[in-house]
Amino acid sequence: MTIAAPAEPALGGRLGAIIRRATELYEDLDFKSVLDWKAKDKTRRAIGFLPVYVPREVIHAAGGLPVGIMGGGDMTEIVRGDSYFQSYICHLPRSVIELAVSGRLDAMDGFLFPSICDVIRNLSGMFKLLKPDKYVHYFDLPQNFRAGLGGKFYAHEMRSVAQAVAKMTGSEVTDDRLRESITVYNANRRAIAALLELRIEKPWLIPATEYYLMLRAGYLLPADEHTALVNEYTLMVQQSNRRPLDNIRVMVRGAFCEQPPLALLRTLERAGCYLVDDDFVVGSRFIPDPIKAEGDPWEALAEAFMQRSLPTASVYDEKHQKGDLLVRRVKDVRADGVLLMAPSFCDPALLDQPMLQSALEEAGIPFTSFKYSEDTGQFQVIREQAGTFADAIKLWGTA
Amino acid sequence: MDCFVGIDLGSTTTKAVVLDTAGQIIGRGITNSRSNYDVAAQVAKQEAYTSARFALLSRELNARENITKEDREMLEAALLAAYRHELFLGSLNRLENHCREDLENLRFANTRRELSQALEVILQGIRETADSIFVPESVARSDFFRDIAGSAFIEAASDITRNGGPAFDSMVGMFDRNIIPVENETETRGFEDLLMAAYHRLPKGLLEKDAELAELLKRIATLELNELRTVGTGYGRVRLPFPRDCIRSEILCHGLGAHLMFPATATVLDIGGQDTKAIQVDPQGVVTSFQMNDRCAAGCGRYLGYIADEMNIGLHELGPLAMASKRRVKINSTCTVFAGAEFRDRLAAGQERVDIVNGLHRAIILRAMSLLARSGGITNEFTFTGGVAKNPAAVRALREVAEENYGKLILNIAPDSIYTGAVGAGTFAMRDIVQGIKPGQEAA
Amino acid sequence: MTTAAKKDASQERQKTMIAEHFEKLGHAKENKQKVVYTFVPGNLTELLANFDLLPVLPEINALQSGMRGKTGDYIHLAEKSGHSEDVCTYVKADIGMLKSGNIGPTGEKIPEPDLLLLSYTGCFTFLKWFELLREEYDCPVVMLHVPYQGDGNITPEMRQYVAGQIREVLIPELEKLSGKKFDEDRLREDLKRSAKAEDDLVWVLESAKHKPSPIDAYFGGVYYIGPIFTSFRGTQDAVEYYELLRGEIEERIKLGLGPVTPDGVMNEEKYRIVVEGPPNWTSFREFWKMFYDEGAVVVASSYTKVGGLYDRGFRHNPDEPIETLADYSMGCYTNLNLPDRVNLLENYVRDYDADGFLINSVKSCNSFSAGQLLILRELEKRTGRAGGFIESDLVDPRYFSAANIKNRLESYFQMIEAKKAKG
Amino acid sequence: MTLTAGVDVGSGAVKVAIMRGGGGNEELLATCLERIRRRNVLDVVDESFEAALREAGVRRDELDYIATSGEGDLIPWRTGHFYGMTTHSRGALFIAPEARGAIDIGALHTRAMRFTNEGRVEKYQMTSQCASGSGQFLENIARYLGVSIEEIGPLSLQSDEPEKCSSICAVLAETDVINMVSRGISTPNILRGIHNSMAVRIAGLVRAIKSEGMILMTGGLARDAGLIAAVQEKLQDGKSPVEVKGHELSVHAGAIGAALWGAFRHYKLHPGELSGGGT
Ligand SMILES: Nc1ncnc2c1ncn2[C@@H]1O[C@H](COP(=O)(O)OP(=O)(O)O)[C@@H](O)[C@H]1O
Ligand SMILES: Nc1ncnc2c1ncn2[C@@H]1O[C@H](COP(=O)(O)OP(=O)(O)O)[C@@H](O)[C@H]1O
Ligand code: SF4
Ligand code: SF4
Ligand code: SF4
Repeated sequence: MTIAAPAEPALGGRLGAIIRRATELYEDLDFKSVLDWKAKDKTRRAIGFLPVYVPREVIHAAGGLPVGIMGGGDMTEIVRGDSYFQSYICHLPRSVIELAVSGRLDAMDGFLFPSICDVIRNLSGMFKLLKPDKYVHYFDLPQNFRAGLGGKFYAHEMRSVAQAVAKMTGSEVTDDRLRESITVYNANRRAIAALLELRIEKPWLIPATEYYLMLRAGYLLPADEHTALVNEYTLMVQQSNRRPLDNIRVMVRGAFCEQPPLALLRTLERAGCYLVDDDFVVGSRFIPDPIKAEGDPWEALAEAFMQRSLPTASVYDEKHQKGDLLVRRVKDVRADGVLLMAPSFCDPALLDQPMLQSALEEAGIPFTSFKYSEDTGQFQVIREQAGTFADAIKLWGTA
Repeated sequence: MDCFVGIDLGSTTTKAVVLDTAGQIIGRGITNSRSNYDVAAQVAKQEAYTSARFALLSRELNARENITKEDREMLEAALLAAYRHELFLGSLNRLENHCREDLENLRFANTRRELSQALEVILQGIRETADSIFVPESVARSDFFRDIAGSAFIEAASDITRNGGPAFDSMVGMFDRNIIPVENETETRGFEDLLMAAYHRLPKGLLEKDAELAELLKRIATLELNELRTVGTGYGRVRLPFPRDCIRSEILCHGLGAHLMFPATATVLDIGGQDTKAIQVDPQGVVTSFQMNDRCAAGCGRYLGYIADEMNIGLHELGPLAMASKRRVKINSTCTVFAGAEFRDRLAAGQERVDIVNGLHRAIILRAMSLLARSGGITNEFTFTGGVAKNPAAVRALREVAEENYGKLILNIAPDSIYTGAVGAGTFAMRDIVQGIKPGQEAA
Repeated sequence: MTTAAKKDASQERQKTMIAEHFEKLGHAKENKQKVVYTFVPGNLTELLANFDLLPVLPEINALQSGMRGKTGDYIHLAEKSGHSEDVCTYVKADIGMLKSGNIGPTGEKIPEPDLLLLSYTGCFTFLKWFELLREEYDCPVVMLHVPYQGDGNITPEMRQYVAGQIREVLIPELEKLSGKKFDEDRLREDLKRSAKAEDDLVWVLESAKHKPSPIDAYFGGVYYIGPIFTSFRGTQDAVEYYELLRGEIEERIKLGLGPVTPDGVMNEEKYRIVVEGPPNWTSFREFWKMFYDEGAVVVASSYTKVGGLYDRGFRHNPDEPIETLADYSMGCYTNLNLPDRVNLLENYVRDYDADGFLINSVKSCNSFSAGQLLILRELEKRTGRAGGFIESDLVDPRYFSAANIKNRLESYFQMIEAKKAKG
Repeated sequence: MTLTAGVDVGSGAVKVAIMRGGGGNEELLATCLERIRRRNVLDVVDESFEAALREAGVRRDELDYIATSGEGDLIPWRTGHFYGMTTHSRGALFIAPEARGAIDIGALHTRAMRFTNEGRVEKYQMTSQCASGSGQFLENIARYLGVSIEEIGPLSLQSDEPEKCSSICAVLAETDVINMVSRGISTPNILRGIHNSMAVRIAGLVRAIKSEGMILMTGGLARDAGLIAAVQEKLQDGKSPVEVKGHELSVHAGAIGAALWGAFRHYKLHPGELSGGGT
């Protein structure tokens, strides 16, 4: 009964303006904001990247704008995309192809496909065939985490991207420039961390949709602009008169790639759940803490990825700790339970689930799981499921 | 006169056409498919013959000079309405009989009196509805007895319950049970009887316009139509009571039918009740590739049927309603069964009826687009067939989406588009005879 | 249909080899032999042999379970224990098999692993697969990250990275596990034998250029690739098997014979096709029959290259023992990017003078399937020959709809006919 | 002594239950079921609510808590809302105290849940975006066969040779059924065939939640003895030690559960009343 949610009353004032701005960015699948940014200077180049993570610092240092391509959400009509993918493949790549063949990705001068799964990997090859005149690169992240092996390989991958982007923009990536970029993104990390911190403390101040929109804005705006936006938002919501509801606190896992539609987030909240932590747009805070801005910046980025990034299903869990990390995180954010939600047909997320489930079971943490896709339109089942989950915790308590 | 018949036994409706020896359509008949395919085929064929005879009648009337064009048209329309009225009342009588028989059942011992009184009131209501529907100037909500009688039935029953009568369910259940046998019987009166009965329904004033009308009608009614061959196709084709060589695959028939109607056709989209087909044909009308939905009936014509049911309006009214919308709501799920629920949800969310309905039409077209894309895209000229092609809002959405994605196109829609498969089948029948292909040589 | 009764000598030989291997596995624990689980694409058989470790390939177990009709139940078991309907059925078949006692194809129990060697070529699901097995077995996992040929080549950095992992991570781990020192000379010897067998395999696969083709390079092909793709590479057994096989095929060419099918030698070669994608195992015979009944021979396939693209020139090179292992693991078909897959298939269509190409898209495997519709379109465009598309699954019997596939195949063959008629 | 009402608004019907008491000592005063059949839902809710009050001999203003369930959160005069699986579990436990699981098959959805002896939901599973094998589906089939829904169960039980029904889609299955009819398959065999194919999916849900012991069928289809028999059989096949039962009151489980949780919340919000009320 999804949409039965009456549209939230439009907010006035500065807060309303910020949310409207973020919403516009989110809904702009023609990437007009990127075109506007490029129009200001002929040398500007935009590099689109797919989920989950690329070191945006490197693109930034070369004077490029890293732009997250997160699929078409529930706003794209799939006309030709279905002719590229069989019915048993997740939804994200078909909307990305739809955007590509309809010219809506023309704002991008290049594309990076991080190693996350076979679908995105093969999508990189499809782009090579469909966009022969654009820079298309499969960005291989290491699964070996020794500095001398994976670290070296990764540094080389990053350098190759830096060179390619520099060739387009004409500005070389020097170590100094890269360190500067790291600093810029560290400020962004702090802004997002502060927002997340506030959300954990007072989730009623930050509806899931707004939090989500803030993160997504970071995939379109230049980093410092985004940092300012987030900081202002964080300030404004604290001054709002939003009051807590009798909701439970839940954590979401599994939604790191294909993104849920906004209406789904709204449905979860309406069903009585505050989302106090999630892995939506997780690449935007994949390395939560600031990265070292001194010394060899390439090594610093590599070290951060290999040792301090958030766990996802597409990175090898060398230390066999994903269960422990999950349980610890639940405790840290004081979640009453976990929603394991995964995109339909997503091998990494769905194959991860049994392992996460047994960790939660062992720790006595309630959880429930369901599948979605970016264009899910029927939320009745999800609402019932999340609602029942919330009821159980509300009626019987856990803490 | 000699003729050929093509029958398309669809999952929702059964269509029949009568072709003359030149391959021109002279009659069309449609009925809803049902559990008994033989009956469905028979009814459709009967209707097609009826319409053929009406066409002949019209031809003859046209040739007359003793009557003005205006009067002639009025006469024709009134006669047709009266004929349909007769058919309807025939079915209604049968429905009544079945209901009464049903009420004899022991389990109604306690409620029989109440229900039987209610039935009286309901039938009266339906008769009145019929009186208002079967006049020349009225636009029928549906062609089918089930639909017309059903919605009048439900309306009357819910009034009765509201006024303290028997439970709504018990009455509707009676309809559900007894409509089936009614649909599986055919009218017992022949064309001539029906036509004459219709004749006697006409107002005196109208009859006086043409003194020899009765005689003309007799002649038309008894004219011999010599059926040389019938070919069947469609979903239910394997169950058709025909020899194997008189059956062709529905894909071939749709391709050929579309090609005959529009010889420059390259891509055909057919949206029927439970299936959607995307077909590519070459300049000779031969199918080169196709895609069909399987396993899931989401986004087919039945979906619109459920929505119309949900809104308690006729299928015919759905398209025009959507056309009134300037905005549309984006709808992603097109599961037929959920359609009603989704509709209610969105209404509850405060979205406008017309906008939702508009969105639903768009959703159907988008689903069809994936099939089209998989079959090889859309190439000019593009022909849209099947029952849904009758729906103006679906056509509008199709035109928009197709042009947005494949550029400017010629979009063909024939008034006869629902008969495309039947025309293809009829043409195969004609070719078999005319080109001397002996039965069995060209299997389906 | 005369030669049906007698099995070819090579086939008998292969059967014996497999039986012996499982026999060894069956007694591994009592013989104190250590067992390593690893995957087919990019496998390091010669390296494992260097430490006298016994390899187990879970994919092979899954496919053999599929052929024996066991996977329906296995998959059911896995789904019951929380696995999604949507994911790779090889994984689920393996997990189900584990939960049902891990009985191998010869009826012997497959020993538990002493090490999971996660050599990671061309598929992300491998990663999850061994993470899942790690939950079940208390044993170490070693990851060999094999970078993908995203840009269509193997760069020196990629080579260094993989060779570095073999030297600095794998070899020490394997030494620790086996208690044996790495013996480079022995490795060179084994690699020499690998290369020898590879020569013969290539000759066999390329024999399909003859008309009529003496082999079926897909259905028959999966038997021919068996030894070299699995635990036998580098052994004398493998060398001899391929000599034997080559001899038999030379004989068939001389006699102008077509491929051997389960129903005997195929008589008339009506259609020559190239196939992309793995076959279905649960109805393997039935599937094959749909081809040979219509006179269709597969002259080249990509599936027979998942364990190495030898026909494009790669040979294990004893002079660079570690680097050659690295190159091998990066060079398998599954590690090629999409444009290179298209190129390869296009060349196959031309080199083998095929009438068309067919894609068997399997629901399980994103690694193969994602992008296949574009491959189809590109190939149609480039070659102008008839393209076909069918859908099934590797080992999930629920997704093999015989009527549907047969229907599509028949119309596909008719399409070839029509294209041929047009000239 | 508290008086509470539960209103379960489904997609096919509205169910109302009026209850007295709480804290383990509850009494069901009245139930009412009204099918929606294209009418305005809120009208149907009003109608059935009034009818239930009349039957219970209770005035609206005497109620301490009006709890809704299902799609009932649209009702403006509710006190609180509980979700379907919460209420069906509680209702099932009330109806059959030995039950530890419930299968609820409504007009559009099917769900299975497992709960404790206090009615606390432990695990649950629902079918997703597809309405195959739901009540609506069976209703359509019945319509095609010309039998009333009440007759489905008894007819299905008479089957001697169930027909295999392959279609998973509720709409396409209608066509399958037409085919079966014209092939001369008897109505009981068609119905049992459909029951069997539904039962496979239902059994899948039950296995997924690992329910054991006695399971109560709730929702509208719990009246369908043929379906119950089919599910029972399928679960036996799977060697799960379960027993499936239906009950007179099953269709009201959601409403009853809602009323009970309403009482529970009422005492939580107004502690002391329970002892003061004197049972
Ligand atoms: N007059 C009409 N206006 C709008 N839609 C119509 C009309 N007549 C039929 N339809 C649509 O066509 C569908 C039936 O199409 P049809 O081609 O007869 O199906 P089939 O061939 O599967 O029996 C119906 O479900 C309905 O949605
Ligand atoms: N005696 C019966 N036998 C079989 N099905 C029945 C019977 N009575 C009601 N039903 C079915 O139950 C469904 C309604 O169940 P219900 O639990 O009220 O659903 P919902 O909560 O979704 O409205 C209807 O679809 C109807 O087909
Ligand atoms: S949703 Fe999952 S399978 Fe699909 S592209 Fe993303 S990670 Fe890959
Ligand atoms: S996804 Fe494909 S390559 Fe990967 S394990 Fe499964 S079947 Fe093998
Ligand atoms: S019930 Fe709905 S979603 Fe399911 S198969 Fe049928 S139309 Fe499709």
